[in-house]
Amino acid sequence: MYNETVKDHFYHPRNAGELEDADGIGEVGDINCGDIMRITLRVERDIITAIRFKTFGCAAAIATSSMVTELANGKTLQQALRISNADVAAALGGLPEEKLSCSNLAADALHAAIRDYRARRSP
Amino acid sequence: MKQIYLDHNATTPIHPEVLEAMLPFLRDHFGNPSSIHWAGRAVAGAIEQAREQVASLLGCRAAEIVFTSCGSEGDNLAIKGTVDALRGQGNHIITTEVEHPAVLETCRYLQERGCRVTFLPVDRRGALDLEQLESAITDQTILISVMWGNNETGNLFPLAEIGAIAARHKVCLHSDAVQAAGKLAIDVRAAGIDLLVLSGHKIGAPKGVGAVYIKNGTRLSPLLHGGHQERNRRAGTHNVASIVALGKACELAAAGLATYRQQVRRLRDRLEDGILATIPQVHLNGHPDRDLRLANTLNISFAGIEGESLLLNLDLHGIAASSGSACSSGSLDASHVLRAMGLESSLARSSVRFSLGAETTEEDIDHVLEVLPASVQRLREMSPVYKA
Amino acid sequence: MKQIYLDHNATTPIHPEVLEAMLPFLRDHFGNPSSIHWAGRAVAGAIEQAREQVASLLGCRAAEIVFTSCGSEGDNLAIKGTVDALRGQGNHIITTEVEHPAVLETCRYLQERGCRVTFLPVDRRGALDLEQLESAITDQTILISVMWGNNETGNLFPLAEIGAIAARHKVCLHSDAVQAAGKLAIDVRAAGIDLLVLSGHKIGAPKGVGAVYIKNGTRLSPLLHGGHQERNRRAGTHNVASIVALGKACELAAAGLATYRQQVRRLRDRLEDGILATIPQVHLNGHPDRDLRLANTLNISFAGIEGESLLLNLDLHGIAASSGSACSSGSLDASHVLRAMGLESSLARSSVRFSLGAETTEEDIDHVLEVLPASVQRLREMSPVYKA
Ligand SMILES: Cc1ncc(COP(=O)(O)O)c(C=O)c1O
Ligand SMILES: Cc1ncc(COP(=O)(O)O)c(C=O)c1O
Ligand code: FES
Ligand code: FES
Repeated sequence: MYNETVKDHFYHPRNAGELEDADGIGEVGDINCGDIMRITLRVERDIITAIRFKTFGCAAAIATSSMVTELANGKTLQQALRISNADVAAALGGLPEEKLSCSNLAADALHAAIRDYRARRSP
Repeated sequence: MKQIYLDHNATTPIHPEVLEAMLPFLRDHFGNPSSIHWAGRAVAGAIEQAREQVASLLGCRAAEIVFTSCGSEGDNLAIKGTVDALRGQGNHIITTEVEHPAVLETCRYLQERGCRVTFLPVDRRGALDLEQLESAITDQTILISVMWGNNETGNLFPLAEIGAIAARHKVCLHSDAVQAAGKLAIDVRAAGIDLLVLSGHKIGAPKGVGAVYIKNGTRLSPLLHGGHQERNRRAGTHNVASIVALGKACELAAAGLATYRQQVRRLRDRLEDGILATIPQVHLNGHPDRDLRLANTLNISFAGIEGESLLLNLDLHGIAASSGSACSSGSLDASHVLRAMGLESSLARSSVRFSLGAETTEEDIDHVLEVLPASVQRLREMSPVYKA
Repeated sequence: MKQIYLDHNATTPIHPEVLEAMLPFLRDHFGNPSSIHWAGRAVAGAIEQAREQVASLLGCRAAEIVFTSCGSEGDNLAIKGTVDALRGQGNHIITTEVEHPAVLETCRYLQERGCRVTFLPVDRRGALDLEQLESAITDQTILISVMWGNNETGNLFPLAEIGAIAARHKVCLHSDAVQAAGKLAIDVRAAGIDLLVLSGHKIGAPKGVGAVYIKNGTRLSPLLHGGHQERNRRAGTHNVASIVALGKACELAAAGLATYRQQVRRLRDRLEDGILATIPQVHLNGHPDRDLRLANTLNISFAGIEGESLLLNLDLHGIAASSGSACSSGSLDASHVLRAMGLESSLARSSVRFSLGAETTEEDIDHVLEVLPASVQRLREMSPVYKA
């Protein structure tokens, strides 16, 4: 049901974990009704220099988490904000129809982390 | 890599003797048992022999067995057939919140069409309150439908006690025994059951065949109208080879019941004990009294990780298990069974079911116990909610 | 003694290539296609391939195919499913007096439950009056159900013309194509059909599997409620091996259609001509224009003798044929199809159906032509009603 790219990102997730003293933290989802994803990132001169994810969810959710961190790493915040959920699914070579909703968290969590970073910087 | 199949509640491999019994009916004896010529005669007897074999597993008479195409058809037939036949008499059904979708969705459909349905709750262990069941009965009640063994947790329901209640109130009693038949001793007569459903592919017969016990005298409308097959209770040309296979599987199950139970019970307990001893923060789903569960089933939640992701991790190691019932994978909701048992949604979504079979070995179990802790650990490290 | 099987409309032997295609799914690939692990994945693709194969026989898209357990289930699903889904819209069904029991009995059941059903008559040839059909349509009409090829006489109905009528009045059109599919070219789209039913065991697949074409957008309630299989249109664990077999049989039928038709047509005509030339007082049942009958079917009445006794006489010579449809043997009534065609009851009860298959040979036919006259003669000599 999952293609090789999805499986690769699930079995060998990139950037899994959590950054100590992150510059931005984004958490989306609700454990009671669905999946949870937390993204932590470090930013230097508007560029994402380090990024980690933690995800409670199915294989599709973990693979999309992994992929979104790859897509965002090294990008400017402006570029990262333009990454959509659809971009993540596309970068994975597509997801099964019934799993498309699982990918919805990934970009949302990334954007939430960037917003958190900006909020901290402009008190 | 060695493949370890621990998803027997989803489906089982065909037993070699069953395959051997059915092959001649795929290769040579192709006749339609309704035909009177040589080709029909060569198969008509085989159908009746299979009927005897199924009947003898259940403790009923052959004439009380109707062949169907699967467990789902059996459940639909039993429930819709009763509602249709007794429509002058009442329109209330009592069932439970933890039934298989074949029962639940059928009841929901009938509800939309004007039936009143009581879905009985269960407690945290998954057990029913029989007093509550009895007090739900009204003079409009025409059917009680309670499964024998739950496909997800393995929980067993006290059908004999429920049978006594149904008899006291003269209400028809249906039991979905798809998971129980062939795994424990069933005596439909002693239990006071009117309608009982089983499915071949859970007990070593192929997919696409099942049977319904219809107690002599039970009023039931057919679900499939048409030809005179099955004494007008189920139209459609007989699936001869698969019916022969189902008969053989029932015969084998009856003969091997004691050994099977002892064997899977020992291995299931080994797996259960092993997981509880080596992995922290796990939660057993189902009745804590192991005698009140199917001997082959273990359902367990691993806090902090989602069931499917653990499944795929196990799959990488050749281990096939399941999260929730096979029927609802592809759906994103937490298991309705575990939710009905009051399990928090996150734990419900962290559940994995291991269901053993006759061919499961001690090495299989030990291999799972070796692989599982690391898989759980790996996923917990990625989890935003797991706290060690 | 050589066995000659001329009862292919009752059921067919499994094609060797079909058996070969399905065996791996009985032996090794036993998984439940709903499972996400290796065992499930090994079979899920096979189901979808079979769906393509069936779709390509019918000229539709794979997503429009739903697998069932037999032709009877398909007919029940199509008719009851339409009546349930469109219950707010009307309650009138139009069908014919010569349908298979799977359609007729379903309509009669619905009639008892409040539907209005028009059973269109046929003429002595078995043909419908399409003007009568069109004028039977009212604003309450929700379904027209006309079979493609009649199982007893082989008569073909002009589905494309009926499709045009149905489209003109925006009424859903169902066709029982159990006897037609795989025997002649079917293009559901060109014919304007919404629901079409076929059954595996009539075309070299095993018994107990079938398919329904459900045109995209057609409103239809499920007959079997339960799991999410077949995109919620038919619950029940997939009968994997038989579905694979059905797909293969459809593929073979599509590829061999022209050869098959030519071959059985030539032999059927040889049989028909031979009987008419050598046996007096016989009556052809069905359309005199042979192009308007299934190429493999011959139904003929032998004045003065009862069909079953002739059948058993032929059986003695290894020849398997049938009187009326296999479904109603065991019942003592004359064929409802022949009665609807206005055949006198005695002639209706004197009918025998020969239905040929791809493996029928010229020697088979010649053997029948050798044996038949004497058998008929012998029985006529015992007959109190036969006058030479
Ligand atoms: C025209 C027709 N419709 C329906 C059926 C029923 O098919 P099945 O026997 O697969 O249920 C048959 C065969 O018996 C048939 O000939
Ligand atoms: C308890 C229970 N009931 C009914 C069914 C349905 O059986 P089948 O898949 O043969 O339709 C199943 C299996 O999926 C089951 O576990
Ligand atoms: S993240 Fe929950 S099902 Fe995919
Ligand atoms: S005499 Fe026996 S069926 Fe007619």
